[in-house]
Amino acid sequence: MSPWLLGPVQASVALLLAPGLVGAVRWMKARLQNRRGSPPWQPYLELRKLFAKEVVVSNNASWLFRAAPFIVFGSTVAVTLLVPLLAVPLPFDGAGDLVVVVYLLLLGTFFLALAGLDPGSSFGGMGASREMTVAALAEPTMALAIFALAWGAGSTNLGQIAFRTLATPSEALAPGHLLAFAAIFVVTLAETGRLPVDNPATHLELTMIHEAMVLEYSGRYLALLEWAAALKLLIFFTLLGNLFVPWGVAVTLTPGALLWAVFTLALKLGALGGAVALVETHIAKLRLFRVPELLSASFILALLAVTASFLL
Amino acid sequence: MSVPFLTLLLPPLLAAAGALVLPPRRRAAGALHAALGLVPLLAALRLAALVLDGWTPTWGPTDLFRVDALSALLAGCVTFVAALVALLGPGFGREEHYTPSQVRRFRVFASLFAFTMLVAVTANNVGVMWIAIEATTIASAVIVPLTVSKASVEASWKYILIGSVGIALAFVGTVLGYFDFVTLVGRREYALNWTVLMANARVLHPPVIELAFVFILIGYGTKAGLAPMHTWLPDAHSEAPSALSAMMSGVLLAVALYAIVRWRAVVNAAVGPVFSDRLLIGLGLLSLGIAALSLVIQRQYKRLLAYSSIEHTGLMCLGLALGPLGVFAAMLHLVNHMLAKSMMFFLSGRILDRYGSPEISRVSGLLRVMPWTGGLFAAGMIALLGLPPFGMFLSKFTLVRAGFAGGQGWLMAAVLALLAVAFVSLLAHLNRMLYGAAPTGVRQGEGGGWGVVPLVACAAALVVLGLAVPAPVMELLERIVEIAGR
Amino acid sequence: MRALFLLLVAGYASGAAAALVLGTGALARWASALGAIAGASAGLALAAGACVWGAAFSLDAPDLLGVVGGMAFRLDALGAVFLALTSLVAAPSALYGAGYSRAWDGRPALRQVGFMLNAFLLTMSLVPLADGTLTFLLLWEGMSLSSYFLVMTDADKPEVVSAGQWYLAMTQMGFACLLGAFLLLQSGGPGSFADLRAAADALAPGTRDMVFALALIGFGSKAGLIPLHVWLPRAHPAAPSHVSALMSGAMIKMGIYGLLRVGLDLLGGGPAWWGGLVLALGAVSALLGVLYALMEHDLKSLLAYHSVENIGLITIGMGAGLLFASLEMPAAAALALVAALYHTVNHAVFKGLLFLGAGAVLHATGTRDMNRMGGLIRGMPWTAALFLVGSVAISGLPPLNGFVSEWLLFQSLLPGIGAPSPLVAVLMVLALGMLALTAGLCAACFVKAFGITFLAIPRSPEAEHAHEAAWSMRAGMVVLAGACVVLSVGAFKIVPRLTEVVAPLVGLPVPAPSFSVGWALQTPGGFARMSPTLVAAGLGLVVLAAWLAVKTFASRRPLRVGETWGCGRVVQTPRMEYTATAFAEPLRRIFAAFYRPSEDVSIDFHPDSRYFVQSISYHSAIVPWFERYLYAPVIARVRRWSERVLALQSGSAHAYLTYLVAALVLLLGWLVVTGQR
Amino acid sequence: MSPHLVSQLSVGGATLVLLAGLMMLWRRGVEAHIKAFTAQSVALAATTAMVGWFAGDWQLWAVAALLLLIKGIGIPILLQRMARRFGTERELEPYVNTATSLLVGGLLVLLAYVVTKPLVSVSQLPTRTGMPLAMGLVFVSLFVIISRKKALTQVLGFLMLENGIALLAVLGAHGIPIIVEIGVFLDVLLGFIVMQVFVYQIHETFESIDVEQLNRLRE
Repeated sequence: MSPWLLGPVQASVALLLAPGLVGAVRWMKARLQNRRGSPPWQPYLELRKLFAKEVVVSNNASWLFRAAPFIVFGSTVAVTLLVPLLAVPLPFDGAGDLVVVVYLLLLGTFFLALAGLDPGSSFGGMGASREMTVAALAEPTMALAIFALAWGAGSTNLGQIAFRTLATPSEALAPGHLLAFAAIFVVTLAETGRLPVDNPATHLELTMIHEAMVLEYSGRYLALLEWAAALKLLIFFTLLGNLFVPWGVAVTLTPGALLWAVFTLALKLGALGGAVALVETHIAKLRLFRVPELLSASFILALLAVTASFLL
Repeated sequence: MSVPFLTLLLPPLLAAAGALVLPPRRRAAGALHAALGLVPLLAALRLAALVLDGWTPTWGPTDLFRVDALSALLAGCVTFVAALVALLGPGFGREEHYTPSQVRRFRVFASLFAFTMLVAVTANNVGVMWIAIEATTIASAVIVPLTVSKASVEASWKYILIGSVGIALAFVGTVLGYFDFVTLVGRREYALNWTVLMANARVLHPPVIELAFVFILIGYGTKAGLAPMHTWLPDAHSEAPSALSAMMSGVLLAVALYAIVRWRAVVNAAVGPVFSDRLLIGLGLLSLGIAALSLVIQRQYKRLLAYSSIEHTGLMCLGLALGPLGVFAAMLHLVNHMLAKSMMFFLSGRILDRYGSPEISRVSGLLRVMPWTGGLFAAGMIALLGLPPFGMFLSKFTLVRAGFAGGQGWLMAAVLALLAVAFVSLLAHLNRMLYGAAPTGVRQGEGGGWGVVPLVACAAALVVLGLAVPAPVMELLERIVEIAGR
Repeated sequence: MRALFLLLVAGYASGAAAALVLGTGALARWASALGAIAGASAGLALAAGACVWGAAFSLDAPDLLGVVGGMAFRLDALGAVFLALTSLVAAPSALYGAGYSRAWDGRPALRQVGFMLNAFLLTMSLVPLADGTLTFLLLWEGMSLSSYFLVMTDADKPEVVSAGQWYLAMTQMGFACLLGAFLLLQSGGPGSFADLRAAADALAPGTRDMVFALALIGFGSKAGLIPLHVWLPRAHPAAPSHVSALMSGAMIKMGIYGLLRVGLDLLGGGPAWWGGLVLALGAVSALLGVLYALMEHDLKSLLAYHSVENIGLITIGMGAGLLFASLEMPAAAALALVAALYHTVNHAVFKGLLFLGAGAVLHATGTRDMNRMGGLIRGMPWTAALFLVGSVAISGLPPLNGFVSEWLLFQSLLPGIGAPSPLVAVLMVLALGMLALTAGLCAACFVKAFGITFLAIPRSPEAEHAHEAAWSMRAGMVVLAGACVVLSVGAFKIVPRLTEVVAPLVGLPVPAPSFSVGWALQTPGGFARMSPTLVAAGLGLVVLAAWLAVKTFASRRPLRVGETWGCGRVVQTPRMEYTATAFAEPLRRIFAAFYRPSEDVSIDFHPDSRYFVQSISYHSAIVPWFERYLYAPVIARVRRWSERVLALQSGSAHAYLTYLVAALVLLLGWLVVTGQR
Repeated sequence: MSPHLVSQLSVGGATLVLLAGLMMLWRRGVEAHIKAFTAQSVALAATTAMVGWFAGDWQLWAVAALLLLIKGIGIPILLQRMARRFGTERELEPYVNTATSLLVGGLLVLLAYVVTKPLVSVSQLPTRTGMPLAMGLVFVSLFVIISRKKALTQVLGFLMLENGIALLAVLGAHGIPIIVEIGVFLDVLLGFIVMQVFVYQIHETFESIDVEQLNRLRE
């Protein structure tokens, strides 16, 4: 299979897996809380329903309200082309590196926040304000974590990082890598709106950040946004998985290697999803003004990661 | 050779006599006065042309009068401001509130004032120069209290007292200089001639000439408004009629500085520049400091301009001590300051007539009330602040350059800091007058419109000096550096 | 080339003359605008000539200002970049100005704006060409003075006058330092830059440091680096919008040009602490700039503080460049300087666009306060879309040019982490953290700026009836928005050009290593590759594909418009919306240690019962650190000295005479004492 | 006239002039001041005549005559008229009481001696010994102007200052060229007349000639 075909394949695999991942995490959390919970494939049904439903748009909203879902969804899908989902010699490795990934996600958050503000409801305003605050505070951690990784691997391009960790397994257990892993894990919780920062399950005004922005959406726009959110979760898990523990990622583009890559990817996503489910069942939601402490803790982790990576 | 001198010195006397005889209110008297004011300006230009052709015209017994480059420049300045005063002084503007007798008194003594300054500047004999400068104090003191009030009487008393005491000390210096010369060469009729003193300077005794220069510096420094002898200047300039303060601030300070430059040349020839430089830098920096800090809190705009004169005189005095390039910058600054300050005082005269109050807080919206006067006032402000395109930018730049070239880095740092303080305070005060809404009850419109035309000429001259100094002026300044710059 | 130079001068001069002569109507406005545009395009052509085709240009005019050695002009690669930048912002601003200055029709202020704008553009375009101390300083002062008059156009408002005074005072302080720096460097010799370069090597290290320190203060105050930035958030909002665009876009860049010219070209680099200091100042300016911007709810002062932030980013790049040059890492230094130059050009373009947008909003609604705007996207669709482009660009988000230069900045800091001395590494890591935080906060700030101003429900009648800007204003903005896209997509062509500009400064061989391979940018040693072209294309493709997919597969039921959901209350009023202050409230609370906010809430209850509230007024203010703890004490001390000196003028004649006699006695005493030896 | 005798006489004359100056510090009444000034002018004229006779220079004779005429007779008459006009005002306590004034006067004369040391060593003229006394008078008259509150007394102090300088010129260089001499006389006379006019004006506007009240112009 030619490398240029790998891009769309990776994108479609990601699109297929994402709702399942969210469903699986919800299902695992329910099981941990002794509830039956909805089946893992529930999100697929929701998406199908939403795509068919009628769209209701607020009279205050402008064209931006209708364009934002496409930009958010598009930027997240574009990221999947850059992230080493299945195979390492990525076709678009020259086009973008880890910094581009972070900033594409920030572009998505930017337009989501604007869309939240547009209908003019106080929920949207609150959600946008809090989302941008969290995103802004998460930026320095991501930057330092990237450079801790990049310094070890000699390049910020994701394919190169994964390839280097594959080539020298001892790198994986270097303190720099572990600290970077922890830092990015905390940022994942913050960015994808998981529990300690934001409660994905409820619509309670006080606690919701991500939900507040998509409150006004309905029909196919809501479907796109939900899908994009699920995709974002998948991307972060892939970063955690394939950059730090890249075994199982296909090195040659043979169908057998790719199938094996998909299987190992599913395994990793399951493991990380279980970890998140565990975290969410044991930790209550932090008050908004305690979130910066969490993020500064992750910043310190990233700082240590950078110092560890260039000291050793 | 006597014609240029006569056309230079006689007209002011004739003007004084004419003003005495003719009734001041009649237009003919005013026109005659103005005409007689312009003649010496042409004579001065003629003399400058002669000097540029290599002549140094002399006249009178034991060549009492001699015009070299320095004298020509100062004569030009004096006659220019005298012409302005003749044109714009009391007795012309429609909003005149001077009585005919006051106008007559002003014209007589203003002409005498101009005459004495011209004599001081063209006299070769140092004694006659002293007499002329003493006479300037007397002539100007009479018309400081033109409108008698408690403040103007007080100002005039302090002016005459401090001025006379200061000048007396200068005479002590002159006598000591003469004494030093006589003990070496014996009594000669032309002994007090500057040229003779310069020729025999190397022979003079250092301790005596240094003592003489201290007295000279304190004496003429009082007339030049150098600190700590400057205290009479703010009072005199703010209480005197604006035309007179323009003359005093513009040229009287320059004439006193001229005297110091003359004696400095003699002392440098005798003892070398180090002694006089140290004194000039000390006094210059002190004047700059006191004036700059005094500008910060000021309530009246004429006092503000007076302190600004002290600041610029201090700067010029400092410039003299920074080697040949410094003297060049100081002389250029002298011409620029004369133009800018006399223009500003004439404008403040018009503002005082229109707004009726000398307080800065009572004057606002000047650009709206009197657009031309306001515009020129703003131009004058920018010139005094030393911003391009006006001449002061160039002279300040050259002065600071001379300072750095002479290795006086830290001195120049102090000067720049003080100039910055003066800059901010002058800007703040004058901006409060230019902008904002016009107070109620103040008549809008320009009033005596053509009265502004000569001032526009001043501003234009400043711009010319700012962008490309004309060749003759350059030549004149270079000649001066040869005379006084060593 | 000489013809282009003369065309540049003639263009601006004719624009200025037209503004003066042709009265105060539309004719005058358009004539001066066309003159300015002609001058700007000549400038652009001149710069392109020097930058792209490498044609040298130099002109000596010894008779002009003969008294002090005459004026000299020379255009080299570094000057060409800044000339291009100035002209690139000048043309659209002038076009925009033609429409915008209709507000002054029939008033003398129009003449002042027209004349001063052309004078300002002329002096600013010639500053990068100056090749002698006096030429540079004269043009520098001319630029400051003409921009002062532009700031003072509507000077009947007292805060505009005080802004003007702050501005001119600060510029004058900066000029005094520059004067000191250049004259120390010249130390008596001739004034042309070539002589300065020769003299620089002979200078003692102490003097070189002094020259650099003075130049840093002088140029830093013009660029708006913390703590010399206080004039910027006062002067920019006070100036007409197209002037603020020029000041923010091009004028403060002259500070950067000056630092590069003196720091690298004339002095030829220096010890490591130069770069470290500049880097630290840049990082602090970036972070504090964005923090102050977050708290602003006046649109133009928000943009002004963002200028401080972006200047901070540029200075980080420059500081890193200086540091690497002193640590003998020429490739890394070149990359850092290329990043700085690229961000300078980018900032000129998108900040110009944002200020023009803010001007259009001010023109339409008559207010700058964001809490009284809202919903302008309906009344002003063009301006909203263009302001959005500017916001995305300034926040450094991918498809546009802001992202490219911020990516370069990130990558240029990276080699520093591996630098030999640990202090440099720590500095780089901290700068990196502050850079990332600044980028994040900048995105948050512009969500607030765009969202509160253009989206949701109009908060005041003026916002409701806002009308679209005139076509000339929109044309100006469209040009700049286009430039944003071109600068992003064409990055792989522009970066090599900038590298050629920077190479001689850091001592790289002339065929400098180009940091671009095919369509992608590549950092030295192949450390990181990114192709803005591909990212933009890919993003566009994917969004289009998503839109098509949804259009074909999803239901084609018509869109229904309904009421915004509000938990069942009756009507949606603007007071229920988030305001700018509310949006920034979480960040104010998080950074409370820095802001130290003071909030006072006054509630007046309904007369007959304490449980019903008639009105609540909420006012919060943050501590202006620099004004209160740096400038106020200095001013207070100068006033105290002044009072003490004025006590000398006590009014008593006897005291005055005592001063005179005391001076005499002191001098005589000094004479006698020195006489002894 | 042997040089020795001349130096004796010149020192004597200079001492007389200086003593008249010190009288101003000692006495308080205005009439006493005017009498002291007149005596001083006469002594000065005598000294000038003596030096003129010794140097055989007719110009000095003319100067002596002029001195006697103007400063000996003319100005005292005007001063008397002014004193009668303002004499009624009560006597004002000067800044410095008499004892300290005299002490300061003495110190100033000492300073004059130190300052004029190089002058005396340089000059060969027999009259050089009187020069420190002349310089002493200059300093004393400066002190008078500073310490006395009445405008009239300040004018007298100024006139004494002029006398001191004239004496210095005569003793140091046997007088300055005649043109300058006449000019100086003219200046002094005009200066005095203008000061007199101002004193009348001060009296008119302030109802007293106490310079203390002239402190309206501050800052």
